[in-house]
Amino acid sequence: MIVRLLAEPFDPWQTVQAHQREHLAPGSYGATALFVGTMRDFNQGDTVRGMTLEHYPGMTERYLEDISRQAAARWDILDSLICHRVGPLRPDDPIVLVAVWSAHRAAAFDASRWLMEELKSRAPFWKKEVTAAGERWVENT
Amino acid sequence: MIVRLLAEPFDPWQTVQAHQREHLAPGSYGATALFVGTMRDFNQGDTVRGMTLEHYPGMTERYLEDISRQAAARWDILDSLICHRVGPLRPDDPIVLVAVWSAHRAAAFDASRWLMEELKSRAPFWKKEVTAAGERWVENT
Amino acid sequence: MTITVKFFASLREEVGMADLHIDGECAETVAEVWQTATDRAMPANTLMAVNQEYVDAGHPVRDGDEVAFFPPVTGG
Amino acid sequence: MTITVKFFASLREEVGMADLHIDGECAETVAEVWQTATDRAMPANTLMAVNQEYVDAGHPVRDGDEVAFFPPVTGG
Repeated sequence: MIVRLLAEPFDPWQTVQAHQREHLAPGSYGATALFVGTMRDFNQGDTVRGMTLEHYPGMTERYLEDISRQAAARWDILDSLICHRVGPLRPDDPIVLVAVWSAHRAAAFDASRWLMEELKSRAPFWKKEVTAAGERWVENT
Repeated sequence: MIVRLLAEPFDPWQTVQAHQREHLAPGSYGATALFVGTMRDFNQGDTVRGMTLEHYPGMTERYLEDISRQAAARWDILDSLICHRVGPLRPDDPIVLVAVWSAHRAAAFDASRWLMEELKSRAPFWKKEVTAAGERWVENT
Repeated sequence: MTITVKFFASLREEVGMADLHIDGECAETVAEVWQTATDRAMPANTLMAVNQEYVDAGHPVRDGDEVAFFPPVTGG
Repeated sequence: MTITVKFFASLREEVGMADLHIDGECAETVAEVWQTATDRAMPANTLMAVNQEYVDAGHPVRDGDEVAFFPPVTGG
């Protein structure tokens, strides 16, 4: 059960592969459900050139660790991984990775989606986009 | 929208990465939802040494292409990828990969899960396990 | 013309045949294809396809069709 | 002892401060921390945390607490 905030671009596929090799026993998991959120170059009708992700250092980690523990208590899962970018991003950069490993698929699907919904609604991150018209805070939709 | 049956072991993370690079425009997708099914070394109380995946050549591809088209019609997704092993497998070998790309997360989550449930319930694949007691067909649970 | 009949997985082992051909005159429905091709009762959970599309036992068959019988699937 | 007050994102820009300290005697609730720290009304959708846990505006505060105000979150 690992939570990481990353100040630099990361490769979600290499990250998952490395985590799996390091933390999961071969043959123990039958299901891996994964979500990757990626920065789009288009939002609310405008071309987006870049983005800055602000967060609340300390509370962010606590919150993500808290929901990871809740997921492990609620579903029969073997492990989870949450990685989230902070700082400046460019279009096509991965923003978030949520991965869940379990013996059977239902727990992995349910837990990964629940983690993403909790993260989107309550984890203290804020996006500021750069468009041709200047900077703007992204509204929660 | 691609469907592949694979007779040899494959790396799901490299496969997704390569597909994304080849088929998705950078900056166009905000969400990637992925499921990987992996062969476990334990099932129904027994250690499993190996497995053979039989399928119905022709119908399998048709069925998987059909559900891929249905998913694309039902959800606002940009692309999907289904890879499935056939033939002999060993514990820890990936069996299936389902990936869906979309602008926003709900469509990717919904479509990937629906594809997996359809695949599990109707795609003409059959698993035969090798245990210490011999070979046995896996029962649909 | 003939009808091609295929069996898969545990059903293939039970009937002892992977595929065979029967005379198109001998069967008007999928259920009749089973009766013509095998000497046993069809297991209750058998799945059936004509030309690689799922059908019910009452589905009509025609000369040249490919008819398949198989147990519940276990992929993924 | 003092209370540490933090503002994030658009709220940080609106109040013009990232963080400050107020006298622990000046506020008994999170709402009173806001009143002491700023000269404006709290936006309706403001989220609040005490010691990095979500709370409501009526939550009591004590000397040494870290109190944070921020807009709806937009991560992920």
